[in-house]
Amino acid sequence: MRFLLDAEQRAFTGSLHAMLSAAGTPAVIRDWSRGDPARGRALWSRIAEAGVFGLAVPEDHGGLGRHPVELALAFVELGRHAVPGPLVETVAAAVLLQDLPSAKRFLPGLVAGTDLATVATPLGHALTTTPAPTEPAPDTGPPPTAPTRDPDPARPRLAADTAAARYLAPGPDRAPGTDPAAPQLALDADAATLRLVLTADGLRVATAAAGPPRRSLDPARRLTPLTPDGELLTPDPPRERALTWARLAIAAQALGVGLALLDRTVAYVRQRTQFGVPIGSFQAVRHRLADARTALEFARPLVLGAAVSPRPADVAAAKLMACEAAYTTARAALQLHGAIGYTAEYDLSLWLTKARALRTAWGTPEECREAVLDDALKGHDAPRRPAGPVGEAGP
Amino acid sequence: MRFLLDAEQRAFTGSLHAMLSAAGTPAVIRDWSRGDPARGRALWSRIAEAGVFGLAVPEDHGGLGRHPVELALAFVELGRHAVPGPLVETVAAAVLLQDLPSAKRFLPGLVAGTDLATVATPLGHALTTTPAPTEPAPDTGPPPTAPTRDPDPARPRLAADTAAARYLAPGPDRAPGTDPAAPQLALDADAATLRLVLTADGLRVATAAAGPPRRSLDPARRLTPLTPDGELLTPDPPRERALTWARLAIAAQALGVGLALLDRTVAYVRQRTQFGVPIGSFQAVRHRLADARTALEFARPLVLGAAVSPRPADVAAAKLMACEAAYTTARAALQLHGAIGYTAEYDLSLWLTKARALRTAWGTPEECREAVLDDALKGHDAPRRPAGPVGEAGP
Amino acid sequence: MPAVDLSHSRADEEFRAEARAWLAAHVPRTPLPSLETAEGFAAHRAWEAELAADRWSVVSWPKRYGGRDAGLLRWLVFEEEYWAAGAPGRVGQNGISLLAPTLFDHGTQEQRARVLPPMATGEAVWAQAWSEPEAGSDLASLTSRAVRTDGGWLLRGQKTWSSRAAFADRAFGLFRSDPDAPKPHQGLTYLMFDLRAPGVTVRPIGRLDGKPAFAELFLDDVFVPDEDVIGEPGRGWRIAMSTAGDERGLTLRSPGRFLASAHRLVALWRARGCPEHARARVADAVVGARAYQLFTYAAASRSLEGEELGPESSTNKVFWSELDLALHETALDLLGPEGERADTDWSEGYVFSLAGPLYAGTNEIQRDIIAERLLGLPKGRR
Amino acid sequence: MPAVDLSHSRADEEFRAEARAWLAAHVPRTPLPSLETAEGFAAHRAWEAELAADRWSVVSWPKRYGGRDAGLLRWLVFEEEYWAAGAPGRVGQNGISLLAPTLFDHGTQEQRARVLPPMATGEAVWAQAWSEPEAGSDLASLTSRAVRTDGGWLLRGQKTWSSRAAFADRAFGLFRSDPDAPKPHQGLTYLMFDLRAPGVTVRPIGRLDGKPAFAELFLDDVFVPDEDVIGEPGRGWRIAMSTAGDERGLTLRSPGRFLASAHRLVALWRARGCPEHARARVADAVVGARAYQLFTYAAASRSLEGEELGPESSTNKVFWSELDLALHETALDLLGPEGERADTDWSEGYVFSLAGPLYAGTNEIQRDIIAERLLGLPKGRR
Repeated sequence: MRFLLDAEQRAFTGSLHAMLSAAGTPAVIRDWSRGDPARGRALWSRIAEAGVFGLAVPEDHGGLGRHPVELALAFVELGRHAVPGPLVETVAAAVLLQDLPSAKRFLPGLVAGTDLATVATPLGHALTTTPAPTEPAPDTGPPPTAPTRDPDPARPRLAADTAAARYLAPGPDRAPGTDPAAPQLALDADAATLRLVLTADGLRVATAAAGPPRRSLDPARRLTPLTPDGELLTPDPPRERALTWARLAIAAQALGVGLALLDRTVAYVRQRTQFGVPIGSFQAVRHRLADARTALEFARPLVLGAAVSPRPADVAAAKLMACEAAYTTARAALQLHGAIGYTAEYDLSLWLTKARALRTAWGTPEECREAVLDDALKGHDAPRRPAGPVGEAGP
Repeated sequence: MRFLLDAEQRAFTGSLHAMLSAAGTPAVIRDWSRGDPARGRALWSRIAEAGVFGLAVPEDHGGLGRHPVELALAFVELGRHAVPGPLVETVAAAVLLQDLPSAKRFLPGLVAGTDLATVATPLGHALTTTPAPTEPAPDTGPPPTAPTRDPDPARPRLAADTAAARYLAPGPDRAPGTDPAAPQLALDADAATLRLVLTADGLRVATAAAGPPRRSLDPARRLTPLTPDGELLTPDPPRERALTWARLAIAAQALGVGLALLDRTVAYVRQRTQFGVPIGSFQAVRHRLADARTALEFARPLVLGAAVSPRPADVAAAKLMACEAAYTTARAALQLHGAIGYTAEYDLSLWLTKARALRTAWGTPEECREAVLDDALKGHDAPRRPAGPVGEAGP
Repeated sequence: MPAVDLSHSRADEEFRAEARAWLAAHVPRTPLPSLETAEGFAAHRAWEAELAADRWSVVSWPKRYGGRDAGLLRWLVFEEEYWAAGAPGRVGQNGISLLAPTLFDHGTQEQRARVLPPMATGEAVWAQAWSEPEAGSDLASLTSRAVRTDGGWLLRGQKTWSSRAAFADRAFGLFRSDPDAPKPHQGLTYLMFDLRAPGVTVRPIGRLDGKPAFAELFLDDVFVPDEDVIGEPGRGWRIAMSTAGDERGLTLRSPGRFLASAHRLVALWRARGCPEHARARVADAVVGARAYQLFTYAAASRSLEGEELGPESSTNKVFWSELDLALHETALDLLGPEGERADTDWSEGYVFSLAGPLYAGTNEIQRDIIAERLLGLPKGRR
Repeated sequence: MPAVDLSHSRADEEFRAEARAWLAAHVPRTPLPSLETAEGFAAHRAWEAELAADRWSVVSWPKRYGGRDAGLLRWLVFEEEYWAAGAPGRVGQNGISLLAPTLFDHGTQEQRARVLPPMATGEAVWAQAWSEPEAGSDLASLTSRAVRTDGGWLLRGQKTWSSRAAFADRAFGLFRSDPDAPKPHQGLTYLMFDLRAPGVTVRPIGRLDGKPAFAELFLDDVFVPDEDVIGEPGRGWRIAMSTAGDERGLTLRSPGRFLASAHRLVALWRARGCPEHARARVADAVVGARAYQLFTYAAASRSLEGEELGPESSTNKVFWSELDLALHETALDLLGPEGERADTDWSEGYVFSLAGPLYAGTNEIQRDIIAERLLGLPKGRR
């Protein structure tokens, strides 16, 4: 038991942070939002050079082996700098593809950063129309270290598997009011070089974007319709494992977004004055930021813990709490900046809007809670004693 | 349209407030909590003399006619002074009894304050075991003034009726884990002189308390078991109308509790100093009390509005919001008083504990929300246009 | 005994029926484009003209300026019907609810006759020009100047967060005319000016979703004739603060808006299959909108009997802004992943609602006012 | 590469298994009466003795005082097992987690040998005596005196909110020994005294549910021999503040408690038919307890490598106190009208959880500390 980063890990995140700081991401993001991915692609290459995408790919496909902890650390930095592009989707694609015979066609390009992949996600609830499987989804692969939470390693992991399977294969009755025939939206499919769609019959390629991007509340997220008009890569993709990795990555990304929002807001309230004093000296401001700090401070170990042992329920918990903490921080950041924070031209907006968008990407809060509770209930023995007082010390 | 009290109403509440202030209710409450109702009974008589119970009783039974507005105003004052006893239950009893042939046996004593009534309420979900009726429950009687909210007076009022009927006749499957054979608990049945129980077969008398009181988190509420061992008064009591009046009374009472908690806390933080200044000068304290004030300020018109036109859904909304505002205020009051507020001997505790208990008496928040939404859905035409931007002015 | 009466008079109900019938016949069947775009601004301006043609644009004004002499209660009735009908947002709102009351109280007969009729028809759309880059919630620290010149004043300086200014015609605001006045609240003058006058540069500012909902105004010796000064020069602060202050607290956001929003939220909830996770929040939105309506009726009743409302408008502001935001957050949560899309009416409303706690005095300022003026707590250093 | 490791060592897992087995055999089958009653206090004292008989009462202490020399991680494992087993509350907690670490750091060998063994067995139960009526969150303003006398000190004054004091044996706290010290933090002395000594009057105080969870102490020239002074006279503030400050932030409330509470909450939710209205809050309690566990493991790992934790204990305090309260409010809501009953374990836990945000430094104070020391915000006038 040593729940601390080592020197190598700190050096890795430090160098990523330095590289991204020097890259001046706000200008890159604004280009990307306008549909000009040139600078974004260049930055993407540098991120790939740093090894980020290789952390989700086995060594025999040119990757570094699966390293969810380092991947999560990297995504915290990507979120902290609001890097645009289908980052999470590229990780999900790497996981979806890596057991295929054709994996070597795709994975080296993803690892090298010459290819960007996207996957049609359940935006619009139109991912697939197959009913939820009743059997457990494929295993997530052996966790890098033994899980510690569950004293009974033989306990079946059906619960979260089922919730996850439901998520990636929503039934037609799942989201009333949506159009099952609507084209599936994928993040940045216009810029991606590899476009995947999860369909009822498996995993397919889309040869091109099926239309112009729809606007997201986060302008850097270009939601682009895809039609699965290409090759069927496999009838049985590892949906659940891909979901787990995607949620882990997005949880880390959201944490990074929240940390950046907090840092920027702390800096702002220290220098902004009203009524003759820095607004950071007002107790209402101080306490609101203290609450944001607390929320982020407790989301962080959940993210890292989920990376150490990526059980679906733990990953869902991390996704839930990191996204909620980031959104809480975004609301505080907007309120404490006032009108300037409400403007698109002020860079804060690049993080504010992302915090909102990530909350529902790859699983809404309710879907994550469902995974958590399915697991808690399935793993639930009757309490060893019906009840007992919990607290006694103090006050 | 004149949503304002008149001079007579103000004088009524003013004189009630003055009488209750002079009565020194904290000592009365402490006696009552210990099982000594003598001073409580004396105060009860004075409340009856002021005409409070007559406001729920028709004139031909010695009452003043049904005046829900004045009744609500009176209950705000009773809550403000944390008057103990089965106040709400006596109102509910008066409503349950007033259409019976035997009404004149009971009502004059309730109006005069010589009798205190209690009704076994769904504490422990053991009120009755009859399934919910599928037909509308009896009418609530003509509202004193025409309702203004619903432009279509012909709209059926089934929705909330049904929710209310469910509430007063919970089915056996409604609360898993509870014992349907448990004795029914009634507030202050030990002190009451008229004990009623709503059973599957109607409204019955209980001849005596069936055991010693169970402790409530509010020591002034003595939850006493009753067995319906006496006369069957009617097979078809007006359950719903009684529920509506009880919820209106308890909403008003909770509002009064909240207002008193706010007043006491404002007074405390003005005189209590820490770090050399009154704690009421700290912004965190000021803002928390401002939020409590806002919550109470908006609960007040809901309570008064529900009294003007006691539709079940409006009464449920008032009960919900008044109780939530009172609890919010109680939490703020406890936090801002610190340890002293946490002690039973400090009078604040008499209001703090009542705010918690009233939240679930005569309908939990969820049950009230259900009544609100049943009504909103039933009354719901498709919007005249599917959607349109709501706001445009400012910022 | 029932002196408390929530029913409307027969005349008011007839007024309601007339409004409802007109709206049913005239409200566009498809939503107009966002009024924060050039195309939408023009469409909304045309809608103002359509309203005005049948005297529905400014019902509370005197008839001679295009209104119907409707009192406060009747205005509330109109708003209920207006928003329930799904009618378009009001591009003329800044002028109608902020400038017009000032002109009624402090303007000259000539100003009213000249300014109000084109405001009522949408021919002239007004922007407000209060804030400055270094004066957010602290209006007394304004530094933009009005310098005396022959027959008028020259405006110099910068205004910001000027809503509607990207596409509007004229603007109104406070300018410092006497920098030597002993206190910062003194020496300010209330002026109207043309956004297309020489010396005015309008730089649109995009809000979070990129739409130019407001603008920066750069003023370089912009000439304003004396006839466009409201009230006495140097008395602008008092004029701005006093004008119909009570009523403004009530009319900034009418209950009809939130009743309609709550109604739409219930419809959305039903369309999505009444998901349980949102039940409590949908119910709370319904209850909150009703509470806001009744609170407003109570305040209007007091106002009609001559009571001053004052700091109650601060509880009002905190309540509606939080209600509006919670309501829209609930809607986006009901939409799930689709809530991310920027091209829905709900997301437009959400972005708008995010500004509620920020503008017209931040909610932090409002809570300070509630604490000091309603609760009597000691003045803190905030 | 995986240097981050959440698995416990084999030795720690063996320790866990041993603890679990012992607890399974010894935890009373029916809950003990509330320890805030005379009967319950006695029963809990007996339980301390039973724990101590097999060296489970103070696992982190050295063996010679009755412990097992368990490190921080092993203590966390013990706590997980202890609360998961539904074992009774710890009546000795004040002494074990507050006084004992002070004695380890600042006491004499003689004091440790004399004081610790009976603390470990429950033979001596300790109350804390910090607060005074006029010094709540502001401990530096203490006024109770310690006056020098032959061979010791005479205590005079009043203490309050002394938890456990209604039934405990001894108490510890700070007293002003030098009223002329230049600063209020100076001139305080850390003392232990007997609650049955001549001159001590104990007045029990009922908490919200009436149970005497704490007491007022009136001290009228209570003699304390020099041997019961901890550290140097006049240095009490520094001793109280410094002692194992880091670790105390971690050990005030162990994650095991909240994991067990969340587990019970899920069981309650299931027993009630998994009502949808509570789903989100039940899930958030599960997630919050897990977050608190992992946060604590991270902090413990840093502490074991010699890092100072300092103000992080403030985020810790805010988080667990709000988690505990939310968890119990959810439980009462699941109980519906039955939640009103005071005679359930959930209501006992609820009343206890209400004190969380108040004691050990109110959450307002903690937020000020977070703002100043973790975020570097300017010191406000609060």
